[in-house]
Amino acid sequence: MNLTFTEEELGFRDEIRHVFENEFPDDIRAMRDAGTGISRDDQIRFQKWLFERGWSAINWPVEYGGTGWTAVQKYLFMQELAEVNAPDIVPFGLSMVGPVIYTFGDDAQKQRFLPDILESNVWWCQGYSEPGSGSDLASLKTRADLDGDHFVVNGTKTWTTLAHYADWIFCLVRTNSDVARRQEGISFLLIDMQSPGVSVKPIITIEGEREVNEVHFEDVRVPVGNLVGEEGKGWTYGKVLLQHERTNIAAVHQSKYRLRKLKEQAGRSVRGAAPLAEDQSYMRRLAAVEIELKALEFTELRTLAAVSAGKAPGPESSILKFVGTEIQQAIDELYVEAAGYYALPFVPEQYAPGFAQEERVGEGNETSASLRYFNFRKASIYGGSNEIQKNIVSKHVLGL
Amino acid sequence: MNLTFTEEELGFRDEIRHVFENEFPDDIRAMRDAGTGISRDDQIRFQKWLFERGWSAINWPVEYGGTGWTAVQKYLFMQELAEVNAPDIVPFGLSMVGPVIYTFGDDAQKQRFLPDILESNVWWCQGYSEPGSGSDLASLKTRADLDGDHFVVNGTKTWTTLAHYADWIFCLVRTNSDVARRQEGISFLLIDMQSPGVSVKPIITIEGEREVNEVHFEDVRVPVGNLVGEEGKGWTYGKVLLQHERTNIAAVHQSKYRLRKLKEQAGRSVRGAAPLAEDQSYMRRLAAVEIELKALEFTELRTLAAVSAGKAPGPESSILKFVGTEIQQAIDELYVEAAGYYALPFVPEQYAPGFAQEERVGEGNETSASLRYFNFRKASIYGGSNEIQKNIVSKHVLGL
Amino acid sequence: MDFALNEEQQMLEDSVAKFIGNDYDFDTRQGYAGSPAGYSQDVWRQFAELGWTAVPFSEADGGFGYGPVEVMLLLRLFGRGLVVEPYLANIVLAGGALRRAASAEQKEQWLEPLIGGEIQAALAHVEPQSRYELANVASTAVADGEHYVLNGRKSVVLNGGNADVLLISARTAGGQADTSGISLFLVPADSDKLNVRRYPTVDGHQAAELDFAELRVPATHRLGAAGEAFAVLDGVNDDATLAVCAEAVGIMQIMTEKTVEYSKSRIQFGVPIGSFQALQHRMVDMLTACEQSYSLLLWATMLAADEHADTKQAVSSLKYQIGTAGKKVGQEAVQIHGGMGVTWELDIAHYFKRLTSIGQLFGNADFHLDRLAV
Amino acid sequence: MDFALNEEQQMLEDSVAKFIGNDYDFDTRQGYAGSPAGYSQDVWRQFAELGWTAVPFSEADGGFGYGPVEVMLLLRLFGRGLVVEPYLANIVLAGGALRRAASAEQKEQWLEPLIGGEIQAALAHVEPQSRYELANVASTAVADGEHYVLNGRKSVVLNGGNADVLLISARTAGGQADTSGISLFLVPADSDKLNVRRYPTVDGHQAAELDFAELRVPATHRLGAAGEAFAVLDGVNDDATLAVCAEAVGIMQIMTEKTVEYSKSRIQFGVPIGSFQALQHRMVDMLTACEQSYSLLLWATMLAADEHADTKQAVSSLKYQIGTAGKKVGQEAVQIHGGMGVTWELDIAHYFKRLTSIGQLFGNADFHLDRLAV
Repeated sequence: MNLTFTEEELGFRDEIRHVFENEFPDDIRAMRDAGTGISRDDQIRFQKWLFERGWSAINWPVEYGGTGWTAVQKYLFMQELAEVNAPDIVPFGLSMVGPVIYTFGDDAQKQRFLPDILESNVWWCQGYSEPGSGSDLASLKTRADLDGDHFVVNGTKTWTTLAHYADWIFCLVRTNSDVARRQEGISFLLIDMQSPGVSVKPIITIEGEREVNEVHFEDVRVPVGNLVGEEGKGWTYGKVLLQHERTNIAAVHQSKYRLRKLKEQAGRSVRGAAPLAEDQSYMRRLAAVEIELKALEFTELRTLAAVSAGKAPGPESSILKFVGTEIQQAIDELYVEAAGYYALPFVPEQYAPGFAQEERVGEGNETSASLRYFNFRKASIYGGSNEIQKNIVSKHVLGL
Repeated sequence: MNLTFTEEELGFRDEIRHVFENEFPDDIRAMRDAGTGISRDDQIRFQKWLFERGWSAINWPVEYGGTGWTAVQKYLFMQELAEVNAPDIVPFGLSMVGPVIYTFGDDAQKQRFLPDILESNVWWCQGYSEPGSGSDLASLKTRADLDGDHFVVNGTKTWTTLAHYADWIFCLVRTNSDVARRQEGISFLLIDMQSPGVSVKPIITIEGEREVNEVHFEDVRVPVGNLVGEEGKGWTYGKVLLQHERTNIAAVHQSKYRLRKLKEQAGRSVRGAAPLAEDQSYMRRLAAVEIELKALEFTELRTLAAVSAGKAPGPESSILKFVGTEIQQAIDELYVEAAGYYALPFVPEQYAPGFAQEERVGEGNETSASLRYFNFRKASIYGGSNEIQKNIVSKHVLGL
Repeated sequence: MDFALNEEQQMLEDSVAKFIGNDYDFDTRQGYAGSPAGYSQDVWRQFAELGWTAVPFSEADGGFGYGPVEVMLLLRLFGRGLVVEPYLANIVLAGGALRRAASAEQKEQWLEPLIGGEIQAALAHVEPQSRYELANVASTAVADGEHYVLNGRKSVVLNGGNADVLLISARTAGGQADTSGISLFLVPADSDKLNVRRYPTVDGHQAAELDFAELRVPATHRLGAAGEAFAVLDGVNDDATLAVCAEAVGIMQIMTEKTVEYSKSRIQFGVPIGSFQALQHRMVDMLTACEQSYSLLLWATMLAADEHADTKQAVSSLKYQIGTAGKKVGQEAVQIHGGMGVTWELDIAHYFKRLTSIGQLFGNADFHLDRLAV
Repeated sequence: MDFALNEEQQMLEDSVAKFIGNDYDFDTRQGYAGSPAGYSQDVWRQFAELGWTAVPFSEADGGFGYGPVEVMLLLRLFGRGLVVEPYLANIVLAGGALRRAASAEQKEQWLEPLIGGEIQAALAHVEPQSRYELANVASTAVADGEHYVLNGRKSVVLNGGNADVLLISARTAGGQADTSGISLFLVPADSDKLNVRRYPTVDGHQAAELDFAELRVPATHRLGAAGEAFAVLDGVNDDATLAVCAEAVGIMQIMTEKTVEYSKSRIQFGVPIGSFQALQHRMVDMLTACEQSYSLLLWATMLAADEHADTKQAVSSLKYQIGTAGKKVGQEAVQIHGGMGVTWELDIAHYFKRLTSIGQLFGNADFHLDRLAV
């Protein structure tokens, strides 16, 4: 039992770090540090930059373009990725549909889809939630009826993140309504967003941005060849996705980065006033979050160690998601408290490239704190709300 | 809308205060301030002292010996009572069985029982909970079978507070098992603890004291004349009790007294060290509890105002119990934190009268802090656990 | 000890409730917030006609001689209605300063039209470095003959972009954190050398950044005695804190009501989510937070009405409660609404944002608890 | 980066688990706690025979040369077993001081028999006024020829009533709060002028108050250099904090397990109370608190084993977590057990009391968070 990394691991980290420090696109980091949103093109450029180094799908099997890294290597890579304040990797292709295709897809599907996912040539989005079925996913109503060599899809998906950027969508659809359990009769279908009958309607979220959408399907004809795996097995495949989200599900490295930046900010004095770092009450709050985060880091490391030791992930893995989001939201609150009166100005436009500096409101990015805080309330809601996560732990870990 | 008391109310308070300051038994206050437990005899002496002044049953109707005071007068009386650190009035006779008898009892019962309750000549205890039925009271199993002009009682009651002091016990017993709803077939029966077949077994609680008991009934013969009201209506009568516990259910005045004493204690310096009052973190914690308590005080005042205006108590009344106990427990924690290392010594004997001062451990009563903290964990459990309280508010206030 | 409203108070509350209920639904509010001014001038004139803008002013000043209780009644309902019209900025902040410090002439020139709804005003006091320290003023005013020359910056001036006149605090003496030496000046918005950068706030209201260099103000535009403005600002700050807390209580109450209603209608797993005990207990906690907050609001408001010595302690207690309980109620309301709770389309998100702003105004929870922890 | 135990560590853990499982059920423990000494001398001898008393000592000192990791393995399981034998007082506190400061002769005279289980010892450092300030020592020791003369009081000396020898800290120089000028002395329990007031503690352990006036101690009984004892006490205090946190994690884990089991068997309203979602989510929070606390325990212990520069920060982080999460888990376990949870008869109450004691030992949560909030 020890904390030290091996020589090899340290060498590996140094190589990665060297590349990030010397080759990572300066303009992308600058946009991130300035709080500027990342455009579709810049996001793709970032992911292609990773691909060119073989780092776009670190968890994939080597034969499909993965790395074959150990759990510790993946941990160190994610750490270095966070240290350059890199954008999140859009998960829908690389972390979600990719693994489903190489696990359950046929060779044709693998050859057709995997390379473009790996290279970020094709932007994917996820069609799971529906207006009537949020936490209760199995109640989904979108139908896919077989008609010759096509499925005809009708229904509505919602909360579809960046659907307005997407080329393709993977959906859970009902191919059979005459089933005993609602989880049966659901299939996993790949749909070209360009297909006639697909329409995308924006949903503006609390902070005023278009991030999610409603996607409508009206008599959309989808070749049967786009069905992944067996008809009616979609529910099982959908759940397998979750396995592939383990690494970084808790966003530990990003949270560590944000806390460190916050401490630096709190240490700076504004126009002769005492720095926030001299406010004991605030620093106690910050320290308490830092402790919780350190605990989460080791809870995640214990999980990774268990997994790489071939054991099934223990109970600790189940709590990574809800503790991780609680900590991210606690950090958001700390940024809002630090902003004080500057939590009020609503000036998102000033974080766009080329905004006139003299027109900027507030020190640094402090006016972005409340927007992030508002937007990230979603983190405890989507991807299985924290209530659902606790139900899962209660049932499958505590046996209640 | 104003905070000021009328001249009459202030005059009333001053009279009460004058009596407490000049006539309240010094030795009883001294025992309370020293943290000494109050003996059965002293408890009775205290309650008789109240009776002699017409103050033993302030909520009773005047015809039975009550005061006819307004809500504000009762509030001011409870405040002055707390200001002399008076013992709690044992509720089983004066607050519980008394009101049931004058509301549902026959004249014979009123004449037989009420005067001795009012004068504290007879000590009552409460027979509700059973080993199998805690929160789920209606599942009680103690049977009372009619046999001529007697009921024959068999069963076990538990958590019976001070049953080993009691002369009489009032019980909810099942007189009819053949009922549609479990709440039916339950009767309200008065039982002389001296009756053959009644046995009392101590339950030692977490802090090491005998406060509660198990009471066993084996073929105990109880005259039918001891049945209060109608056979099978006991559940209704039992619930009526709760109405009579409104005043002081939240123990606001005692909590205010304890917080003030704690602040005085925190202000004192021990052997040249900085007083605890200079510890900002501790004082923040104390201030937060004080705010919650001030809020509760006004929540209770709003309830009293609504009641005395003839309105049914609003939602605010339902939360008095669980917020009140949470605050009492928070104050207990503050005392334990203040004691520091002196939360450890287990020396209850030193709070008994006549204990040798030179043998005492710790400053003042600090070694009693953890004992009170342990004992008072019961406050959120008994009398309808705080979970049950929240179920009630959810159902009857929120309509969920 | 009386919690009942008198007849006038009851009439006032009824009329505000009627307005919110009949003329101010959420879509209407969103329309006003999205308009160029960020509020409805018609509605503001209506407030004046109804006399609501006259509530906290003495009859000598052309008001009704009402006080903190009546302002609380208004603001709690403005919270429920999520009203964006700048009552706080005009009446409580700017009006409160004029009421306390202005001369008869100044009142005639500025307070009368303000009460009449003819002009807009704003109090410009907070600065980038001052955070919640009321006495921390770096802006300076130097006497120069019949004028003062002002230099400095002001932060997040509520209603600053709409104001016809700005009440600017600046230091005529003393060090940056001294309570003495602060003065207040009336500055028309169109003054030369005054730069106003207006912007909307996250809660649908309006604010602005001010900066001014070598701004010349006639000495006759000074409000009250030179260097004595702190007491004025301190009193106004307490009034404003009470006002936003009343608004917050109204918001907390309606968010709790709407969350309970939603939980009865939202079906998941074949049952309303309101049937899940974990959510039931959390909604009970929301209700409890509302009741406790409302109790503190009544306590603090009645103390303020009596000008009681404990008023400051009560105001800090209340603001701490609103900062903590308000955050909790807001976050729970959003969480229990699920995805819908984070959409622009639903009012819940906008109540949540307003609560968040109020949490940062006039001292956050930590600031006020520190003031009490002595 | 490796969380696995090596072979020796695994054997150690297995043997302790075996002892707790087979020879130390709750009734047995209650018997030992209620006995005159407050623990079992036989069990203590057994600990010595099994080598557990030798764990943290170097081979040169007659130990196994193990460290913080092995002590953690022992103490976490002692927590599960609610062990009352004075391992903390003898081995971690007194033994830790001897290990660091004693001369070869002193080790031969005191440490060897301590490791051998032949004598009992106690560290007497805390004083009535010192609270958690390690350097606050008012007791004095004045050199007088070949002796020191000690005057002062010591508070809540763990195992003080059973100790054959007491390690008493006293000030030979400096002011009451100075880190320099503190010295440690070996004082046999039967010394003249040493008054020992023994008592049980609320958690079933034993402690004592000491006072001494004109107590004469041979200079040869001084531990280490005069005035240099603070570093020794500081190191011992960190070890002891880690040890009680390991014990607390064991207690939190078993309380959570027992609560979950109880909720499956306790029937109310015709169903197990574990079927109520509000309780389910609270038990998930208990599990989470255990997992997070265990993670910090591993982090801090491994840093200490490496004598890493961040060890102090980690120890304070861990003690804060145990102070807060431990209180939460303990209170929830009692609450969910209902009336049974507050009875002397059930082990839950005694786990709760031990967790409460640990919360107050070596600095409470506030104290340690303040150390980190800089």
